[in-house]
Amino acid sequence: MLSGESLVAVLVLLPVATAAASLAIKDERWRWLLIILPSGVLIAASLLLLAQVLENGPLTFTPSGPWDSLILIVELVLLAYFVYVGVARRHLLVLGLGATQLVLFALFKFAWLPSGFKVQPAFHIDLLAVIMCLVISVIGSLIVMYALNYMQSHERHLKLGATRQHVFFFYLVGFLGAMNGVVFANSLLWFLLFWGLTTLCCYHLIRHDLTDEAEQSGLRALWMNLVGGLALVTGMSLAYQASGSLSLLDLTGFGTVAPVMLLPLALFCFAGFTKAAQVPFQGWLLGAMVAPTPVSALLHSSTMVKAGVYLVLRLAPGYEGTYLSAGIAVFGAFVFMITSVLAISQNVSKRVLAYSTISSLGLIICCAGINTGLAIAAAIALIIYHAVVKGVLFLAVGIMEQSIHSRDIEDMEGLVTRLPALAGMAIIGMVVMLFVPFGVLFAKWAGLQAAAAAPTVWFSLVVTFLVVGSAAGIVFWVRWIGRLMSHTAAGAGAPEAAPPEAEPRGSLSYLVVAVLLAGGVVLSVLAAPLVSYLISPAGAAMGYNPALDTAGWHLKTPFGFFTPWVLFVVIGAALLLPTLLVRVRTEDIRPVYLCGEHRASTAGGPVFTSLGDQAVPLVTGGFYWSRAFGERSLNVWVNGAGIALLAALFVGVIV
Amino acid sequence: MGLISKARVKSPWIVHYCCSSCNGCDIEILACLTPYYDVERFGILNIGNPKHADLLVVTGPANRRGSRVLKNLYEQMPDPKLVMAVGACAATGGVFHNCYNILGGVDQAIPVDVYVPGCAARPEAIIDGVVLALDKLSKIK
Amino acid sequence: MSLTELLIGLAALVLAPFVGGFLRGVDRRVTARMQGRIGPPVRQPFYDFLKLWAKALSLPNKASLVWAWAYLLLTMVTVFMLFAGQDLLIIFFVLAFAAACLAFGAYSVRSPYAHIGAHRELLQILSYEPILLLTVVAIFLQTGTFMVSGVLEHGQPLLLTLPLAFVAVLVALGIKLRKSPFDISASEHAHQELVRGVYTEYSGRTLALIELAHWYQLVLILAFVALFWAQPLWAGVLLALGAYFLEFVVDNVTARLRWTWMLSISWGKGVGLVLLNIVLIQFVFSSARV
Amino acid sequence: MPWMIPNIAKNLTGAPATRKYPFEKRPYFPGARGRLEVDFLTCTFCGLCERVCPAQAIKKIGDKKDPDVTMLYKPFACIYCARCAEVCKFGSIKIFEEHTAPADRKLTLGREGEPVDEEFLLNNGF
Amino acid sequence: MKSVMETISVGKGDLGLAVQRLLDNNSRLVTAVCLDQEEHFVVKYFFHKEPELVCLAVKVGKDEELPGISGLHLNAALIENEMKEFFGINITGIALDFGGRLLLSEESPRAPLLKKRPETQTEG
Amino acid sequence: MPRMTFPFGPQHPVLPEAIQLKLTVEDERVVEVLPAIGYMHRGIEKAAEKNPYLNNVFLCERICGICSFIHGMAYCQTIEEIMKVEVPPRAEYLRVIWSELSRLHSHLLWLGLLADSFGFESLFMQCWRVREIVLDVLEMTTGQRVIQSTCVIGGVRRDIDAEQAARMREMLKTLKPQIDAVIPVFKHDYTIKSRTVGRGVLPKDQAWKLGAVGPTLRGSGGAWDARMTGYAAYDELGFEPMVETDGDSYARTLVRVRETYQAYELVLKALDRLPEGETKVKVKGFPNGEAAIRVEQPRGELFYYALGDGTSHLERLKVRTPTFVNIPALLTMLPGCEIADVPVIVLSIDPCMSCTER
Repeated sequence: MLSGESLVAVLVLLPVATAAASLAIKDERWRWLLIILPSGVLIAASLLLLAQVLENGPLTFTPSGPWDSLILIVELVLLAYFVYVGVARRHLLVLGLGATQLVLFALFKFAWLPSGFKVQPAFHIDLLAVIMCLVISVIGSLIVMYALNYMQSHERHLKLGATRQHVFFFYLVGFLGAMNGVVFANSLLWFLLFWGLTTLCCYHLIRHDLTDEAEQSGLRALWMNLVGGLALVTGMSLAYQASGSLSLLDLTGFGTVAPVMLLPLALFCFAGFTKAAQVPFQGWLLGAMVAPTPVSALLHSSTMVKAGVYLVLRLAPGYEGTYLSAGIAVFGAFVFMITSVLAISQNVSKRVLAYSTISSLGLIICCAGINTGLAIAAAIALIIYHAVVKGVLFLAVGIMEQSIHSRDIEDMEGLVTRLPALAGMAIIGMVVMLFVPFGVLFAKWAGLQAAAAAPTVWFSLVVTFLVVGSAAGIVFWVRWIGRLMSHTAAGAGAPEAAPPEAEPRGSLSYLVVAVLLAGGVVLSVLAAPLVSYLISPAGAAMGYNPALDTAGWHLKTPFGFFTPWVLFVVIGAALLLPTLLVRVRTEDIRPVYLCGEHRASTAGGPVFTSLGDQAVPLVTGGFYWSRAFGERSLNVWVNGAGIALLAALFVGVIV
Repeated sequence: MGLISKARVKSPWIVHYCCSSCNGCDIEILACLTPYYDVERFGILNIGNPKHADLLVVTGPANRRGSRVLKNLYEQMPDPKLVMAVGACAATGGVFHNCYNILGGVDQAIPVDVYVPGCAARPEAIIDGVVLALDKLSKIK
Repeated sequence: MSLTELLIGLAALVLAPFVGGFLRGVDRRVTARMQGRIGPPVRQPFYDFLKLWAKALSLPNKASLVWAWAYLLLTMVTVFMLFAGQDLLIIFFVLAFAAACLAFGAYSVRSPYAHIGAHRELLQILSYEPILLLTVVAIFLQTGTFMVSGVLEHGQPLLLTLPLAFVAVLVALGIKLRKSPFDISASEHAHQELVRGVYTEYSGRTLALIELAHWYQLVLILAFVALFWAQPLWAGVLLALGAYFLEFVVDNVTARLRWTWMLSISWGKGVGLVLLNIVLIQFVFSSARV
Repeated sequence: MPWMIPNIAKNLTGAPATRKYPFEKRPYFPGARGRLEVDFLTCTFCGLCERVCPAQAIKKIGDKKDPDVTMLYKPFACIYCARCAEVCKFGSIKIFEEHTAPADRKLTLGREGEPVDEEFLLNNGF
Repeated sequence: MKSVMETISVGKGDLGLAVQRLLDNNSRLVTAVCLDQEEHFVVKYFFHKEPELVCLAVKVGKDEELPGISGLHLNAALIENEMKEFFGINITGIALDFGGRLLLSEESPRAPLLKKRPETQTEG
Repeated sequence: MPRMTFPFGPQHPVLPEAIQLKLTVEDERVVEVLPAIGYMHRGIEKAAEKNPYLNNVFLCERICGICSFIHGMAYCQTIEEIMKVEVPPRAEYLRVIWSELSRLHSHLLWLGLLADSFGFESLFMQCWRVREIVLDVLEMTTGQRVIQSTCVIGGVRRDIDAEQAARMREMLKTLKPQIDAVIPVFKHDYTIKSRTVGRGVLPKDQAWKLGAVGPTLRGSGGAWDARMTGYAAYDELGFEPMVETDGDSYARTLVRVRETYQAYELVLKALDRLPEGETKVKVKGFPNGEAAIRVEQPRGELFYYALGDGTSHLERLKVRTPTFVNIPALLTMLPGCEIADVPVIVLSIDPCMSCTER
């Protein structure tokens, strides 16, 4: 069996190597081989690492060799590159932030830190890191595989002269390595590099299509993430000044943090917020939608944004019981609510997904802020389930977009008849996202209980935000499912329905979606073992008391009790009973009620008789209540409130 | 009488369509729902949606557009269903018998089960008509 | 879950439709009397149900059948769970799923009225869900548990410390029972703009299923109201019936309002009241906190 | 909102306004225009009523002198305006205060108020 | 009370001007009545001119065009549609033209209010 | 923004009559309304040419069953004007009584329907319950509840004797407190005001330009009521039009509320001043000539035009009903409102399609 160290090396370096290779190889068939094989290896390695950590406890080591110098050089180059981008694109914000960060980092590294300063250990891999690694490696690899099909049709659709796929896969696969680095690193210096690398990959992936919009969105993502980077560097300097250490382990010693460390912790969390696209930094994630779908999927479900919440969660023991913790809880809950509300007014599928992602991340951050054993368990569960389900949804939407050439939810009306398999998967995915007894809701349940039992005085606000946000979530998901389902049944005498649109080829893409979806459902059914074997121990490893009891496949908190399988049985019955009990004949299918003026529907849908006995096709567009929930009317308030909350956070920490 | 037919008789939901009537019978039908006559005593609800209704109450003669709507409504009602034509013009065209846009009674468009005479039909007559219709309904197996 | 709880839950599943149907009958009767009419017999809802059940099948599509069944079964689960003393949060999550199933059924057909009804149903969920969940949290603060069984064991009547939350629950009750100022998604009396909104496309047996689900829901929501005075139980039942009667009165003295108004009252006043109540508990009745 | 409360309180405490129609029949006001009957003993078959009837609900079949002459009256076409009773010089047309009963087919009444088959009469030379 | 009605005959071309003058005088179109008089139509526009009625009578040949006044007074649109439909009179420039399907349906007789209807019509 | 286009009617529970509005909405907001009428068209104008002119009274009464008496009266007045018939004063007063009773029942009916359109079921029931008393009065005095058939050319067919008048006064006395009980609900109820105030605003100049009549015009501040011309006995009874200035659904409701009281007062006044004498003069000959008259229906100004050529059949009968000219106003009121307001605004002009389409 491979040693833990070598597994870590594989998980971090293999993607980087693969990425480098993919840059060189432009032949399509070789690329497939080149991508699929390492992906398999990555998945296997992450599973092996899990086994190792479960067996032996956290893995802590520092690789031998001149790695520190290498890291330093790459970091400096990276920062210089950001400055270069700022200059080349004439983007003052990027330039300013990049330059400041470069100067600050150089000052810190060369002026303040004693030369030869080493952080021991460089890597600390506990169960939380492994869970993240699993999410990154498994889901990330699946998304990369999906991208193989996707990018082919994407480029065919764009009618590009020369393929740019090799560049795409360079960043895409490299991203996975950087992410694994982020979750493994213990040394903040190393952490900073991997962090910066994700920013770089993100920037290039977003601007991949090189359109004006893509460039703009890429730059926006870059400067917002640079704000986070700057916060990170500042926090590092402060942390070093206060404690003389740059090890995450030292920062997060449970309950041992001196008040003076709160400010660096707050800065780190702030960096996490920017990465997780929390209000008011939601702009970059929304803009990231211009990128090809695998990018959005990767950014949203498994990597990038998850790096942000990972950092907040990782630091949670550090600020447990402080003002900062309460502030983070309120902030996260607020983001959860407000982005759910904003999502109600969106009719672009990817924007809905983006808002829902931000909202879920807000919930995770809120749980981290509540900072009890139950809350941390909820947060970890959310990371897992959200990654799987959001992956399904993004990838499904990606295929839809390629086949109906629109990402508007309105154009997805009645997709169940046109792309039955895909629409079915998307619908199930959304149900898994939204309703009991599936995993995401179980996590929400635990989170809400944790919030209600939270030790801070601000919990009432947190709970209120949570309940309103979860209600808003129901609205936009259910409506979307409704749009997908809305169709006209072919009754007796009705003309043949429109021929189903040819589903785009790309069996690998479908397979990936199906596998992920199956994963989501299976993990929901297996919630109890998942909690007892993975989530509770992960929390315990961070120093929290396990709060979830899973005896007999129930999930039990100190205050509540949840039996998922009963509900699974009921849902199964609901699907089965009608088919068993009722036989529907075609003549039982009646036309829809149109005030007595319906006509035999055409292939385009129901038709009614109107003005001057003319046939008028029925139009059933969805409602988005954009006057009430729209970005235009809310954005100012949302951003203002976000900034105010963050300001309150910092003011409170400093004072 | 089985439980099901009893339930049918006890719960006729009506949908009302005004097919070029003069409104006289329509307001009398509405008056049946109101406190003085209160047909909800018999379980009658003005449900307003053909898909939920058992009894289609038509006022006024069948004109050309109206008969098309009537056919549609009738077709949308699930079995067992009944049609009640209220007023002289719904039965035969009444005073409008010689209007060019009138086809005649409602039975020109759809089968009618009960005719209620009168111009305008009194609420009492309408209630009698409903009772007659329910009698017919109880015989449907 | 103990065997007793299981048996009580199962008994509730059997009895709830009878109680719910009877209460609906009382509702129609009392409403009629408030309008100066005699009204239908109290057993009228059962006739309606049987009649609908025996109607010939007529569907807009096959999917609506599945959703109608899902609506009923999930609602039944909530009733079972409440009477078996389960977790209140889960009960309301399942209830939301059930409500969404009703909307799914309406969405699955391309029918304008059903769609508008479903959209508005979502707004109703958006309105009452926060109130109910937040009230559950308030109950938790008083009893230290989310389990109904635990709430029942709590000695002190909740109403005394949660009066504001109770008022908010009455708002949610009005929305959930589809009573007048809030009856925007279905317009029960059907004389308004939506031709029964979400129900437009259901008919016959599927409509009967939905009616049955409503009876279950009525029992569920009244049982939840009864929790506010759980001991002695008869006081809770009286409280629930009183609240139910209050809904008749409100139904009969108000016009139906628009969705913006509903949202502003449920978020602004309803959620605000519960929040105020929670804050009160926290700072004023803090000694009562377990 | 409170403005309706007195009304419903009054309704709830008082007796319902409902006239229990099929069980308790309220007498019609004198002079109400309801069921119509033709008295053939006094009728002279002048045909005036047929001419003034706006709905053509009364029809004379056969010639005045013909022994088989009869009046057909269609209660389901009649608009109960009582114009015929007004113009009848012999008082042969009587208006009763109760309404005509509903039926499941459209009757045509002949002599003695018996239902007749209008098609049959018309096709048999009347 | 017996209404005193002033009737003014105007030519087809002067109609718009006359109507405009009345409208400037704060009058309101009550309705227009079309009369089928064998060889030609007479269209009578009734205006409410506080508190009396004013009638503008226009003579139009059976196959002549009559310029519509709905541009001046939107209220006239439905009235003109109806006249066009009932008489087959050719009114041009109606603000909202139903094309003969305002009140009559496809199977209804064409121009039913003409005294002598065209042969092709179906009997009502 | 996504749109929804769907039919509102002809069969729709909120519309008592068949009319279709083709609605296009964005979210809940109505952006386009197109009316499709013709569901109620019978062809009465042609039938009136086919019938003898005396029979047309009964046909015209059935143009609209709600204000049937006023239609019959308008037809009679038109023919009387052509034939220069002097109607006896008692008949004129009786006509006023019955047409005001019609208005009373029509307005109460409308108030009920309005309540129903925003789901205020108990108020609907209450209004219609009050209205039953008016119908009882009508049945007692005319023999029919809704289609009275008492007006004939030359006068009226039935008289109100002293006993009936006494009973009528008694019944009307019980009516007053009942009206008083429902009216404040319309005037003051918060929920009703929030559904009507500011909904479907029609400014005064626009109302006039679009040719609106009746309460639609008067709700917008236009002081025109055909009763001001003083037909029948109105000039002797004294008459002031009821005018509100806000132009929204609430103002139109208030106009009708005030007219309800006014109609009530007018009935009692006419009953008090009822002159003795004949109720009918005999009419001989055939109409020759033309006449145009206007009377006030509950819905607004009703216009009748008749042309007789000296035969028993009229050459032309033209009926222009108030709803016909209120439709353009309705179409300008609807865009911009919410779906929930559509029934309220449509009802606020008190549409009578069977009048409109004849």
